Amino acid sequence: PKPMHAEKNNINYRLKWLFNASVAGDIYADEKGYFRAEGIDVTVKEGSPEKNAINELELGYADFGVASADQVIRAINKGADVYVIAQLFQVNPMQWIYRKNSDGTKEFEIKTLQDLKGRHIGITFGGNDETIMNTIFTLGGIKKREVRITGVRFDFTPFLRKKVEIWPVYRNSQGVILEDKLYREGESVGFFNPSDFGVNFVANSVITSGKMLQQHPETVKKFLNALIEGWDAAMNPENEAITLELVKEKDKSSSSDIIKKQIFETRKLVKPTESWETGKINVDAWKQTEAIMLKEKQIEEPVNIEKFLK
Amino acid sequence: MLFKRIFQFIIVYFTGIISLMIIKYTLSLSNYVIPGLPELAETACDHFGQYFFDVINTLSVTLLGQIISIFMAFAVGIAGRKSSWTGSFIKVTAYNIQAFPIVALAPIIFILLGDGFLSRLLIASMICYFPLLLSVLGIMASPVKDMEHFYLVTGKMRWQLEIKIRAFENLGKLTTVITGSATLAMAGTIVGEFIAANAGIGYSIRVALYQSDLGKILIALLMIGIVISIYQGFLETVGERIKAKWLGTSAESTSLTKEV
Amino acid sequence: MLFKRIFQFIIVYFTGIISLMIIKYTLSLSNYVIPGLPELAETACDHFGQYFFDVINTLSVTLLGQIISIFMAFAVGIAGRKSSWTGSFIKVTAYNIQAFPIVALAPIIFILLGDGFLSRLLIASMICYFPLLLSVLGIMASPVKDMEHFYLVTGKMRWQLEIKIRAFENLGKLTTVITGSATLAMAGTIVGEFIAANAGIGYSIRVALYQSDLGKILIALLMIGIVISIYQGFLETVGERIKAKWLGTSAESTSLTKEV
Amino acid sequence: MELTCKNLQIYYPQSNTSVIENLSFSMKNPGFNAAFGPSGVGKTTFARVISGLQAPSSGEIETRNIDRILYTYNLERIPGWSTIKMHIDRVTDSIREPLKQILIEKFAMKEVMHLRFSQLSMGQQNRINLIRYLLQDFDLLVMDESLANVDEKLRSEIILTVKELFPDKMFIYISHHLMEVSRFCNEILVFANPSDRQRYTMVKGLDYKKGNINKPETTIKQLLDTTMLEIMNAF
Amino acid sequence: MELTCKNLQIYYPQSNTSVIENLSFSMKNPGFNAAFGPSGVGKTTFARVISGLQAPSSGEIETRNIDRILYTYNLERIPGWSTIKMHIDRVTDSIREPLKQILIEKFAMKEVMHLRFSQLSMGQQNRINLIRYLLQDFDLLVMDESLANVDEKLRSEIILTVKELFPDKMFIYISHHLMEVSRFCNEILVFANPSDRQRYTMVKGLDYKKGNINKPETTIKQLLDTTMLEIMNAF
Ligand SMILES: Nc1ncnc2c1ncn2[C@@H]1O[C@H](COP(=O)(O)OP(=O)(O)OP(=O)(O)O)[C@@H](O)[C@H]1O
Ligand SMILES: Nc1ncnc2c1ncn2[C@@H]1O[C@H](COP(=O)(O)OP(=O)(O)OP(=O)(O)O)[C@@H](O)[C@H]1O
Ligand SMILES: Cc1ncc(C[n+]2csc(CCO)c2C)c(N)n1
Ligand SMILES: [Mg+2]
Ligand SMILES: [Mg+2]
Repeated sequence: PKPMHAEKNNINYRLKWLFNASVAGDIYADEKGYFRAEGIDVTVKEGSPEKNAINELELGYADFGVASADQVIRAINKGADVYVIAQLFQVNPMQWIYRKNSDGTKEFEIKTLQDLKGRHIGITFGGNDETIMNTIFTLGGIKKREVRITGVRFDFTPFLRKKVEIWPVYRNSQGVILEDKLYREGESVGFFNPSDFGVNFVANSVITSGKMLQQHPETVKKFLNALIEGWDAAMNPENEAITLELVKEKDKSSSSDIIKKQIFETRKLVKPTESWETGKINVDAWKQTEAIMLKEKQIEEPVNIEKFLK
Repeated sequence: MLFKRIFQFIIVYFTGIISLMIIKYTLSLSNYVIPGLPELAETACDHFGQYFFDVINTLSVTLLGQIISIFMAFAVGIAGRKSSWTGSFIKVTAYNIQAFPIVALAPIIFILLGDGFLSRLLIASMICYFPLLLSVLGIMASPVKDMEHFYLVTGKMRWQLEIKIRAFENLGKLTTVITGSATLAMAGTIVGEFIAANAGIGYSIRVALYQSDLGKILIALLMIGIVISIYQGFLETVGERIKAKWLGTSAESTSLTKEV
Repeated sequence: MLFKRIFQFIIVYFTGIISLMIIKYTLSLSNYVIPGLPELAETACDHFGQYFFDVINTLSVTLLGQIISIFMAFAVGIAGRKSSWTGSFIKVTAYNIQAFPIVALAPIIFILLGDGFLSRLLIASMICYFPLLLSVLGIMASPVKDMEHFYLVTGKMRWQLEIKIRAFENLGKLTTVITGSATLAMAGTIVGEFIAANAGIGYSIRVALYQSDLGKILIALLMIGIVISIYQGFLETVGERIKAKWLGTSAESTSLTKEV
Repeated sequence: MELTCKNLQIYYPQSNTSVIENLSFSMKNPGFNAAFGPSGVGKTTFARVISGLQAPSSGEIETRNIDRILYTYNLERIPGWSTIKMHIDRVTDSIREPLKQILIEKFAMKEVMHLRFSQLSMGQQNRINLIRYLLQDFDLLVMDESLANVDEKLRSEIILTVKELFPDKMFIYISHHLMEVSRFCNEILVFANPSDRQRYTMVKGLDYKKGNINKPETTIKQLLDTTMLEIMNAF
Repeated sequence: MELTCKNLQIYYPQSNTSVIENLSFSMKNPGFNAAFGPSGVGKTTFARVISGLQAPSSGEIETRNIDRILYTYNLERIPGWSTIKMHIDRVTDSIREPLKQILIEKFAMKEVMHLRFSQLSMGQQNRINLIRYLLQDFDLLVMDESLANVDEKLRSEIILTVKELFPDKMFIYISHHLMEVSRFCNEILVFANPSDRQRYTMVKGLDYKKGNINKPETTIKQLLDTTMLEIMNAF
């Protein structure tokens, strides 16, 4: 069909997670009127594990959304009309928390992959942390029987009760909360970050449909401008007080202290360096992600993901 | 009556809290596994108001969900009461839809209905409706021969009458089940909110869970318990009124002719 | 009988699939949102065996869970049948525990029981038990005056007898409810697995859900439906046997004295 | 109008003997007939079979000019959600309104029509149940101990009223009152216990109607005694 | 042994008039007594009140040497999970085993003891229910139409048997059979309709026992007629 180049004004934007500091930029852009300034009317909708932005794009419930790279690649593999227009997190927030003094005396830290051996590790079966950890195991030459693996649910009790030593968390949300809780009880924690070991599995990215790109390229541009502007502003340390207030408004049940720390951690994921261009798509990381998924048999054939990165 | 209910709930609740505390102190678990009483009190102060309104929000959906499931249960129960092929087909359909856990159906529900109020309502109704259906089916499928005989032999039996007779003869059972199903509707709404909503106490519980904050969950449970006690007390009163009206006895008259 | 059940389920299932396909093709959705028939067939071939064993695994927990909840429901229903303070206290306790959605109780369950089989079983039982309780309570709380009179006035009434009489008079209702509760026990187990286990079909559904693989979910639902049809058919047969035995009628005799 | 049974045979699988054994009889013309016999002999079973509620084991039932057969028994209940007055009103065609008034009056139910069924005495329950059947379309009404819990005086009154109001209907009245059956019924099918040689006998009753109690008292007594004796011999 | 009521008053809120109005009477000594009266007059209500199942609105009930009062009525059912034989066995003390055998025999229930309650005819249900009450400990047994669905011959037989086997118990027999009540009962409390001047009359019955049917037939007839007339006048 002929491109229409028409404006689309009522826009739904489906996030991947609940309103909290990990979506600070999205909230910022919305609340500070950046979308309105671009002349578009955007409704930012909260996400959750059960919601799937890619489905919503296709069904027309959403026009933009946030999805993780594995979701995107799997969807493309199955013929979904999805394009990536920005990569929010340069570093995957999916990391593993552990106690540094887990056995009470000896300081423990994961410095090399070999340190994982003999440890009790939590994995969300079917989740992308499983794929990532499997890649780590392959990389470190660790056999499945050299570690103990436990399936993970959404609650942390097994970790809190020291049943499981190394537990997957979103570094910038639950990671902060857990770190804080344990710190209060006099325990210090470390985080195992796969990207420190060369595994760059891409996480949250902004997506839209091919149809949208074709029919409303202007709208896409405006949306992206406003969004990146929002994230830039939210991540700017000078705006910390404003960001904090905006997030607190949406996430009433977290204390300011926690939110402040979450913003700090989020900033490290969005802007690994001071000069990093916010939202930049790391094509190599995407290719690596695709390669990992292919190897882990998550997809049957290559999708050439680079073609879907705009 | 109502106060008795709330009082009984409070006893249950605090027994639960005390057991948790005993577990906490005997296993010497830290505050992040099971919060101590001071932490609990603090959480209560901070979130009491918010959770109260959340529960009220949930209750509004519960109400609607329960009404819908009562209608659904009666519709299916009535349609499925005969042992004919259609009857058993309706039953099988009703059973099978339920056999699929909501969590598995949720993606399909979202695909068809999008998120928001409708999905939340649907999930609530589905969880509440099936147990109701079971009871309604049980009641609707048992003939009351000594009452139905006349209508059958004189050709006056219509399905509405059959249902009325069976419902009437099992009025006590039905009111118990409907009152009890309030709890199910509440649980269903909360599950729905947990999965699909961005409001209500279920949503707040999910947030608390993501934060691994047992204290908040315990306070939320307290609020749920109190509100549901009140709601159920209300339903019970209504049930008694209806019973008294249908049976033609007033509270006064039953006490006068009471069995000794 | 059994084949009829399975056949009816298959009809329901394929009606569902066809509706999904109609949605898929009218909205021209990709295979990611709703898999096409070839993809479904492929998924079926790949995972049929695995899911079958998963469902059997789930069924084993279901069985145990159902037995436990039947016992619990009868115990509480019997203990709570009187309108005394204790009776109503037991009822309130039973109600309130249910009002808390399993998902909110889950952390507490895990703290107390650890994860694994026991939690899975407990969650299954809790979900199955409450609807059962409702019915049992309704039945146990209604006196059968014309039968109980003799035992009451002669001082021969014991609680076991009272229960036996009420159960006997409501045998049809009870078997309907117990058979129907198989579905609930299954759903409960699946929810439990979804939350807590690393085995069973609920676990497989969770994995499929993480991968947004509706195809796998649909195949899992098919397996669940078939297995539960068989299980329920089995329960129904057992129920008929028990009924025939208790009522002292054989299939043969009822057909000879049948109403025309 | 005719009801004929040929070689009727009914047995229950739990029983070793037949309840009804090779019963053949015929009742002709409208009127107040009876089935009489000791308790447990099979009257209810017989009544349900001829009313089509239960299938006979073998044998035939033939009717001529009898299209609607109703069976009523003394344990029936009327739903309790409204007063019996409302129930009776609902199931009565408006053309039978006058008949309804007469029945309520004659059955001495006027005072209690505002009550619910469960609030009635047993005899009142009997009567209201019979009233609603009498207000229906029927050719043959089988009354299985329908007046068992009503006092004798009122029962006679009721029977006479029914006979007067429904001269062209057939009734089969099942009762354990020998004198009443002898006095008011026309054809009496007497059931005897299986041990007797002849299990079924048809006895002619006095068939009293409201008009004809003008014979001298002693004649009546004698006639009655003869009939009762005849029945007791068949019994 | 004595049962006395003083100014007993019972009303139902739905009724405009009292069911029992200022009833005072006394029954002394063991024996087979009766409550008799038209349907709906309040016999069942009265029986339930003196049995302690229902509270009177006012008035007093006094008993002397009567500790256990049992009330039984014709609509009771026996659970269906086993045969009536097993039920009767379960509720009977072993010392009453011989009595049980006699009752089953005399009540003509021997043939059907292998059936379940729901498989019995109405009269059989009446009889088995009465049997189980007779096998219990009691001083006063109130039988509310307990034999309503049994045939007359067997009923007489049963009443005579009961009188013979339980000479030192008190019975209050409620029945609509005027002749039977007159013949077999001792003290008969006759209830009249509220419109009558005198609502309650105590009439002396013939109190027949198994032994004393040795008076000439005509004397008996005459005596019976007198008693029946007396009752009908009170009625
Ligand atoms: N629960 C009730 N509410 C109102 N009225 C009632 C109730 N129970 C009984 N009555 C009335 O009280 C009166 C007496 O009833 P009762 O059953 O005692 O009569 P009865 O003498 O036993 O009659 P029958 O011989 O017909 O059994 C009846 O007119 C009846 O309608
Ligand atoms: N379902 C059944 N199974 C076995 N036997 C039965 C069944 N129903 C009835 N009977 C037997 O059949 C016989 C006749 O029963 P029926 O009820 O017809 O007697 P009836 O003449 O009406 O007696 P009554 O005057 O006591 O009511 C009885 O001996 C009874 O035990
Ligand atoms: C958390 C939670 N989920 C479900 C129920 C109750 N329930 C009744 S039927 C059914 C099956 C639907 O999957 C469920 C789950 C509950 N009480 N708590
Ligand atoms: Mg009979
Ligand atoms: Mg009575």
